[in-house]
Amino acid sequence: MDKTIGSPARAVAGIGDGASVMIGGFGGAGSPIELIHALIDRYLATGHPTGLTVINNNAGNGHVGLAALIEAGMVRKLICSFPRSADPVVFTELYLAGKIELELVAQGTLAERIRAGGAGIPAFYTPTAYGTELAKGKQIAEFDGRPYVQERWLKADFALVKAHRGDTLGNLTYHAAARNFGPLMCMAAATTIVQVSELVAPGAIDPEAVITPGIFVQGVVEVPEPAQEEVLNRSQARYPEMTSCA
Amino acid sequence: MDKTIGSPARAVAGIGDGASVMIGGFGGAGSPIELIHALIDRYLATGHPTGLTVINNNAGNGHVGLAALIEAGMVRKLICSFPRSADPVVFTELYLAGKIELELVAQGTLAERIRAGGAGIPAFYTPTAYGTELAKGKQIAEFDGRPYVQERWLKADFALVKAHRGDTLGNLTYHAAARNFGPLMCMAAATTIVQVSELVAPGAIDPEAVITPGIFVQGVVEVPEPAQEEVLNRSQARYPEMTSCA
Amino acid sequence: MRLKLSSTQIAWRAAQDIADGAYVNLGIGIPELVARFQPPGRQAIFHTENGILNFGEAPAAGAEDWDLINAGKKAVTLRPGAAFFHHADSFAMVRGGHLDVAILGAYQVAENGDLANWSTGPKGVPAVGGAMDLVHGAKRVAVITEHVTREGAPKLVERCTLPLTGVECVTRVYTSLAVIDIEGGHFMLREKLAGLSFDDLQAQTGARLHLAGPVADLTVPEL
Amino acid sequence: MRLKLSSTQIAWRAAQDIADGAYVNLGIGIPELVARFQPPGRQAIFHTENGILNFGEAPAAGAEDWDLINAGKKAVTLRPGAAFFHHADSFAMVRGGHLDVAILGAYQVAENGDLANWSTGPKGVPAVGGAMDLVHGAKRVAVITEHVTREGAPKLVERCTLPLTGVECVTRVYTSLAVIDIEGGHFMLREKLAGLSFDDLQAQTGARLHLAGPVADLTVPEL
Repeated sequence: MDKTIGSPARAVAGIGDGASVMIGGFGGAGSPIELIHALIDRYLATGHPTGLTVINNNAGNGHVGLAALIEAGMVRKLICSFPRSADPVVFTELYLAGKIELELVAQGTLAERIRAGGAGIPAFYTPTAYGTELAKGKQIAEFDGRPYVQERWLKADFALVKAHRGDTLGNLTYHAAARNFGPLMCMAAATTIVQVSELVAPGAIDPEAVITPGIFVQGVVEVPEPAQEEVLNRSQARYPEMTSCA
Repeated sequence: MDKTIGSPARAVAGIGDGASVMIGGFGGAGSPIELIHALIDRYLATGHPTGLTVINNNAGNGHVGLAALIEAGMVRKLICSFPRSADPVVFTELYLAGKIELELVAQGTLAERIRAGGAGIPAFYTPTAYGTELAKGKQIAEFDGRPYVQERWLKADFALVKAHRGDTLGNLTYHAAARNFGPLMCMAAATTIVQVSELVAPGAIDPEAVITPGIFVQGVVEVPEPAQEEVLNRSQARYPEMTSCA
Repeated sequence: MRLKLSSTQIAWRAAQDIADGAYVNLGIGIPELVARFQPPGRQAIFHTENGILNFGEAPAAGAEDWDLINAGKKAVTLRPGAAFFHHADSFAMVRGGHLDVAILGAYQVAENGDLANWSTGPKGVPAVGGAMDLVHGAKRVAVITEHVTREGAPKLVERCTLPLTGVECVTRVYTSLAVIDIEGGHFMLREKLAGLSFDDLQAQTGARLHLAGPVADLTVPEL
Repeated sequence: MRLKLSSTQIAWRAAQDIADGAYVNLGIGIPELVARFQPPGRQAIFHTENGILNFGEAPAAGAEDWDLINAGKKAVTLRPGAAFFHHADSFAMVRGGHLDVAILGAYQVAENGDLANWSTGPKGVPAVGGAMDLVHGAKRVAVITEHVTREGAPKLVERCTLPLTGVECVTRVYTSLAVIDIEGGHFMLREKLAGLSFDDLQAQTGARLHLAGPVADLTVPEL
């Protein structure tokens, strides 16, 4: 069995209108730029997919990657913890115009909800957000004399994740703090597509060093020397010029 | 800051009567034999600690390690998923005589309860054990049309864990399937004591390869060439002869 | 015309239904034999709940690493592309629905898919291990079992009388006499030994066997 | 006699309370400055919620690895003994009670320990990040803040009027004028600038300041 996919374009070909899509990354670290741009390419060529629900920690920065996806008008709803950035103009304008929906989730709760989705835990309790606006409408329960908020799992149809090395079975390692939400999103999506800087044969990754075991991954596409969102933004890149490797 | 402790005897010196103690290992893989034997040494010398609640996947095997701890009469209650082994005579006799209490927990639920204890999640829902004897008295809730059992976190006063390499800050790696419950128990105990085969300086473990970050570890003791429970049992070792390295 | 299949032959039959690349957890004991009989050209990836994906056969005697064991505490080896992980991640794979197949043994299976395989009653020391987790989450939960107990009592029943492992979780049963699916609260007979009449099989089964189309012969090689 | 401390000086004062070997999370902005002022002989271990323990100072300009950043998206370096982990493990450290200290900024702090620091109201784009998690779990949650707003309104109040980040979570407040503990629903004054009278300080504080023993002078170096 070989989970390799030949190009970012083919890797994202199955994402349909209205799909929920987890996108890895915290700020620019771990953002799968080439997969996102391949998705925009497809939308510009075919009009699909649209009406996406995107789960990411942020709301994009500048005019590449997630920001470009939002700018293209493909995103109906964003689930995130921190929709601010150095250059948040794309999301901010759409949000203030009421053209994009926002579900704000505390960062740790977002991470735990995604893990719960991947681990078959439909709900859990957390102290986070108790007594705040973000707990409104949620069930409160007391354990050992302290109040907690019930939170539900979060799953998605797809996950788009950037890893460092991957083998053809989908075993992954990450680079530094680009790991962030990647291993969790791989667990929580029905179809997880990962771009790796280096694709290797099974056995090339030490079993002790595997961060995401291949069982959580459905497709792997090699993108050597991938773009880095922060670097792109510092050079003021914009999506159409910054072509994907599709 | 240096978390190194000079000997297993000193490492377990703070464990008092009635303490709850998580002990790593799945069968013989990952069982911290030297820490356990140091604890028995202390009990035989001082009469303490006694009345322990032990959390482990199993109930010991033969007459070394956890089985010897039970045989010494130090354990009041065992929380585990599978109290059977090739040679379960120690636990079996005490249990059938009503001299040790057993809380039986499904293995995945045991793991998740320990993780929850470490992660500040007081309760979660799982499909495991729904409709079975092990769900008796537990709250049932329905999510998306399916019934789930509410399970509570599990914490302990101490964790005794065997790792492979450790640095003086408590960062750990494990060996093969000896990893099992170790990383979870490190998270869930107020005081986590780890025996490592090799103690190294900070920086000697690749930050990408750390399995347990040092924040979860309070004490590290080097035990070069540690005993392996399965190997001991195959040579029919018994605790008093199999001396600890204290 | 054989009287019944051996455990090894039941395991062989179960192995024929496992797709190439499937993620599979095999219960301790007879289900473990399934790994030996993967059809040519297919390679499943085996999961053991104590923290390994893609483990392989037992090592040569004397070459064991007793930290490299499966859930049955037997020494194993690794295949290329293996991974280690801790117990919570391992059971995230189980309960999160990431396994394609889990194959377990059984004391009793009921026509609604209930499974009893962990306790024969209040005597002795109870032990559950990972069975209650494994019956939830795997996309397909199958059972390998003798069709009747040593005393001749049916193991496929209307309602389990022994303590349950899981509720409505089993979807296919491979027995020493037949292959039976569980659908809509019924035992659906798919295959039976050629020399065995439907009535004979029904007589050894504790709940009604249903038919939906022709019943194939259950054929396995000598093993 | 200074009128008030600079942000850098408040950060210096907060740094004096951090023990050697403490695990510390510093909020984005002013709290980040605390890392610069660890007293000689002490070395805290800094946690950033995006998945690093034991990170160090910023790299030289041009030497940044933009995958090696802190929660404020600033490039950092690693110290010996650093570790990477994913977001769920990172917040397990936070909510599981493993951090010794979290230091955050504030819009308002109430005398019962309530904190408001994430939203100034319904206008604009709301963003919460990890603040709501950080106020739970750390053994000590401290705040660094100006004593009053730019307009002169108290930031230490009886009850927060802005949307809450957390309930009864703050235990110590370092302001531009004073160091105040929160105990039993009261602001307990511990230190104040030497040139400032108690009455002057009380006049700039939106809830009653309590005394328990002598009040020390809040002294900091020129920075």
